[in-house]
Amino acid sequence: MSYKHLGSRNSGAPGWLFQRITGIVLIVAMVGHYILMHYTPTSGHSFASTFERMQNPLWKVFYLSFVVVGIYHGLNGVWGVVRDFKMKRWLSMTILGAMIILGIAFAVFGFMNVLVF
Amino acid sequence: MIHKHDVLIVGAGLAGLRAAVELAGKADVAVLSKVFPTRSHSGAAQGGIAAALGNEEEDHVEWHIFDTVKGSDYLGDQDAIEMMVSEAPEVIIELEHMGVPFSRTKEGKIAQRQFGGHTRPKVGADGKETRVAIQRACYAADRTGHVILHTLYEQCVKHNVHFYSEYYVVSLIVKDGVCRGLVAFDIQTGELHTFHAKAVMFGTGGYGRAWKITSNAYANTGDGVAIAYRAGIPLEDMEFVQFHPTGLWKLGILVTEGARGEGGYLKNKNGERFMKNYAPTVMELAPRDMVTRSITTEILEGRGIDGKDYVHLDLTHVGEATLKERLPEIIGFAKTYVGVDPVKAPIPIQPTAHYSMGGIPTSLFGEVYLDEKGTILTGFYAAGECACISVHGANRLGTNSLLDGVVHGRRTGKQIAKFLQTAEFSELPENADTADRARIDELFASTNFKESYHHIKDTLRDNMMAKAGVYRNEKDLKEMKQIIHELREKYKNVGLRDKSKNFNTELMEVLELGHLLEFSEVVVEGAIARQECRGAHWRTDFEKRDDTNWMKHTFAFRTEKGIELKYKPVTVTKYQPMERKY
Amino acid sequence: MQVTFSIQRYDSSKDKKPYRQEFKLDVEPTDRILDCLDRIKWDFEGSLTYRRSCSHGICGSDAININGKNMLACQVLIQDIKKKRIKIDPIPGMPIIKDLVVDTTDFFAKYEVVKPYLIAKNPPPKERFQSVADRALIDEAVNCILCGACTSSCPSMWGNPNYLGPAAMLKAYRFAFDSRDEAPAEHLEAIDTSDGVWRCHTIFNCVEACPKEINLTWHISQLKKKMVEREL
Amino acid sequence: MNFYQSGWTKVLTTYHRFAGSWAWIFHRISGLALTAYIFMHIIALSNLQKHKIDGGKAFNEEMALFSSPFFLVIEWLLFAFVLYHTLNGIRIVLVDFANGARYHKQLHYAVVTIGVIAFIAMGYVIFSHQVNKTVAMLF
Ligand SMILES: Cc1cc2nc3c(=O)[nH]c(=O)nc-3n(C[C@H](O)[C@H](O)[C@H](O)COP(=O)(O)OP(=O)(O)OC[C@H]3O[C@@H](n4cnc5c(N)ncnc54)[C@H](O)[C@@H]3O)c2cc1C
Ligand code: HEM
Ligand code: SF4
Ligand code: F3S
Ligand code: FES
Repeated sequence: MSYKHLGSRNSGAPGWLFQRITGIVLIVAMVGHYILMHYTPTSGHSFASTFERMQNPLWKVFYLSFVVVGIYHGLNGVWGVVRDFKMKRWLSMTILGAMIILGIAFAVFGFMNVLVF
Repeated sequence: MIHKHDVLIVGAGLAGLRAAVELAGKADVAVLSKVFPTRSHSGAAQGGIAAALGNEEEDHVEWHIFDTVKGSDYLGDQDAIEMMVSEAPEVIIELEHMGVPFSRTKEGKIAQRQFGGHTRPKVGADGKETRVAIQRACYAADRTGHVILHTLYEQCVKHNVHFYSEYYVVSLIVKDGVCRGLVAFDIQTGELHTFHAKAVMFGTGGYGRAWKITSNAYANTGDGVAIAYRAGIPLEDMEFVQFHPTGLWKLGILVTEGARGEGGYLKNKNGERFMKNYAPTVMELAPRDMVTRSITTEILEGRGIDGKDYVHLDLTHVGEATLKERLPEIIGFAKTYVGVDPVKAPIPIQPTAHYSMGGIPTSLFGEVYLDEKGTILTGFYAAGECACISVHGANRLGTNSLLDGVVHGRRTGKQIAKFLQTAEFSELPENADTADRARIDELFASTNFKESYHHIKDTLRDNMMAKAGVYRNEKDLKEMKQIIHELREKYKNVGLRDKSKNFNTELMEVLELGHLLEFSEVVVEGAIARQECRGAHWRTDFEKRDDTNWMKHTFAFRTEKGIELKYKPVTVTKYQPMERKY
Repeated sequence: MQVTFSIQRYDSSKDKKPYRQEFKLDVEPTDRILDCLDRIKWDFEGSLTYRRSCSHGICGSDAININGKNMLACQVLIQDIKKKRIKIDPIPGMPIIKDLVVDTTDFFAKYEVVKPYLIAKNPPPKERFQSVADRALIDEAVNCILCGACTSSCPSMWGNPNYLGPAAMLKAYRFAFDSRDEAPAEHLEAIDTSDGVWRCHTIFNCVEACPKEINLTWHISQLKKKMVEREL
Repeated sequence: MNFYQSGWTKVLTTYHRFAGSWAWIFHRISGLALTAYIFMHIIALSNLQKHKIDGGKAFNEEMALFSSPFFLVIEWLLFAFVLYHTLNGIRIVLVDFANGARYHKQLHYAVVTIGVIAFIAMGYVIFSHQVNKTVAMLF
């Protein structure tokens, strides 16, 4: 006997693994970010210091990857939440589509914040 | 509704499922069970399943045969025993191939442990041969029955066996000496169904529920035995009911003999290992009937702990590591139900009604006998605890009944397959279910709850424990007979409070009570007649076994005038009766 | 000692909605909940319906919800509850047939999905060897009594009833990690879906619920790692 | 047949919540909140894009707003989410890859303990700047 509700067969393994990997990457990023922002309050909260930091390409790379990794991890997480509900396939696919578009849009917007320097 | 299948198997314990696996793919087979298959009581078996594999030490089929014959107090039919024991190794290997996760030896073979009554010869320093305990019980920790039951169910799933789960069988359809099917109701809907088949097999398990303290499940109400009896089939050796020595105090939950196999001691209130007074060579590993009587004697003579009705099973010296590895369930039971950690303190235990040696008489191939002369009822088969072939005689050895279940389940399956090659569907009598329908309708129509069924049941169980238990005598048994008569009268007035057909467990309990009363009478009648002490049947008004008069099986027939007893001689091949000392 | 039992009643053949009924009972601290249910049924309310058989936690019939937690009625004593008011419900997330009896059709259908049997061909004439260490790998998993307490307790299953559930996962583990099984991939395949192992968010309700003290989440984590290995 | 099935929201509120349940609920809430926040954050920072025009004025004004005591409290609470999600994220990874499943409760208590300590410490860091500034202003 086979079960009537068997889901799609594509493996969830990569998504699951990337969620953990991006999570670990985010820990590092978060700790750095927080030390920077709050330990010395001016370093993140004034344009001058931000501008100065952004002259260093390494910081640019750091923020670009932060944006990508953060958005991926967040949206992949939301996608996991969505799949926890039984819903019609078209609905879940629409949500997925919307999420991808949203993700790309915000990633681009976030890039603009960084690349403007 | 009428269903049609080649074969109907009633009971999804080891016997039923093993037969189903045998028949799967060869015939259209359906299994009916009143509980979901994996809930069958075979799953409660803890200690092991016997086979002379010789994985741990030298062993021979011969030795196993001898032990079984001797354990049965020479009432076992020796041809049947020889057959079962010789097939044992093969059947166990087959189970392993199906996936049973047995515990393993260091070399990766199936592990084996000691069990009561299983011995090997040993020549002592004085040149005399004695017998000492042997490791013959294949096990999976203390969950042997559980893993075998689940594996067999898995095989059934694999082979797409059809299950009617939670169907309660109420009667057999027998006409002109041919079994044609059965009547059952679907517990979930209360609907009565008629099943038409070429062959019906019963593997409905034991009848320990008629005693107050029992290791048996609620479901073990001897339905199959009673149903067959009502259909005109005699019952064999019903007076032989095994009391297991070690049930948890008050609850009767089993503490496997494996606990003694791993080295546990029995101690009375003086902290004395009293078994040395009863079975000096094998001590705690004497056969069950002996250990049970020893414990009961200790208790009756006031040497129970604090003078109460229990003694101690002491495992504290066995060591925590061994206990955790080999007896994890026992640790759990003791902690949960009596608040004792066996690693640190002894477990309070008392004998508990455990196994039914008697049942539906069958041939070596599971065919059911209609009388003591060997007339066969066409199309009806039985195996497992509900059947009596008889391999256990007056007393079953531990681990021999799981073996009985799988060996005879398999043999019966093969026999049915052979039968099906030529068998046709016999016509179903008209209105086969009329009587059952009327009975159930009557129960539903009952307007007042005149007699409480559970009160009748409690009275029966209390008295069976006291008067037809470990020790019996004529006076008690006759009183018991009278009590059953009174209870049967009362039973006629039992009604139902639950009038919903949907999953009506009250209806089921009432029908089960009818079965309990039906066969309890047979037990008592057989016990009154058997004037000797043999195995589990111990009469205080007689001194010992009487081989001249009682080397025979009881056959109880249901007649208009009441129970009629006839007898059939025991089959003896090689082993002449001798005194049973350990 | 007097205890109040508040039991959810519902007969699917006639009631529109469940309702509660209360029973006051004099009990011993060492009584099992199952004993109490029996007494209520026998002495007061003949129509109270529940499943049970072995009465010592081995058959898996009587998983019920006591004070919001899934457990076996026969394995819990009054003294374990530590409350004078005991709330009894059927296990959640499964259709109710009557009172405490739920429909387990779906539960067992999910069990069958994972091919719950040893897949192996051409056995040797004697037993297959299995080392003590290999046997130990499945030691916990073979103890499952299919009571359903775990799957019914899983929030992931409540949200998405199609989730195969921890019991089915454990069964997949039981065979995929049995050194004798020749096709672990077949068992793994069945649960490597969006309704399969990936619906487990390590909530551990299943572990709390399991009467056999099986750490299901540990087994599920082994499965997930195996899946990742397979994909990479 | 007419079955009645409890709705999942009802079960979610009536089923006993053990440590693992709480951990999951908070992880989910914090995860979703952080995702929402990351989008807001990107929008908020878009003032940077005007710096070629206004030399960072708009950005500085916004940052001044965020440095007000009210927003500092908000920021502190946001940190609670980040902190919990991070620590519990580590717990999940330990459950998945190490033997954490056998010690999940201990891990949970560790997460809560470390979390509370770090939260208070961060409160000190955030507000000490503010306190210092206020003190400096007064004298
Ligand atoms: C606690 C305990 C421990 C034991 N330990 C051991 C051990 O270690 N070694 C050993 O060898 N033996 C042991 N035994 C004995 C052994 O377990 C049993 O004898 C054996 O399992 C019986 O199997 P069975 O298939 O005959 O019946 P069961 O497993 O009892 O199955 C009976 C089946 O019949 C069905 N049924 C009954 N009546 C009806 C009806 N009216 N309608 C529909 N279906 C019905 C039931 O649903 C069930 O499926 C133990 C027994 C107990 C109680
Ligand atoms: C700081 C380090 C972080 C770590 C270690 C981490 C770790 C994790 C892990 C392991 C999961 C998977 C949970 C599961 O599958 O059950 C997860 C889920 C999630 N994370 Fe993170 N995360 C971090 C930061 C973030 C950030 C910054 C965001 C916001 C953008 C975020 C948003 C989410 C969301 C929405 C989920 C899904 C929640 C769920 O499935 O219940 N995480 N996180
Ligand atoms: S894993 Fe535990 S809770 Fe789940 S079905 Fe098996 S025994 Fe029951
Ligand atoms: S409760 Fe459910 S989410 Fe996973 S850990 Fe257990 S299966
Ligand atoms: S009655 Fe068997 S598990 Fe509770």
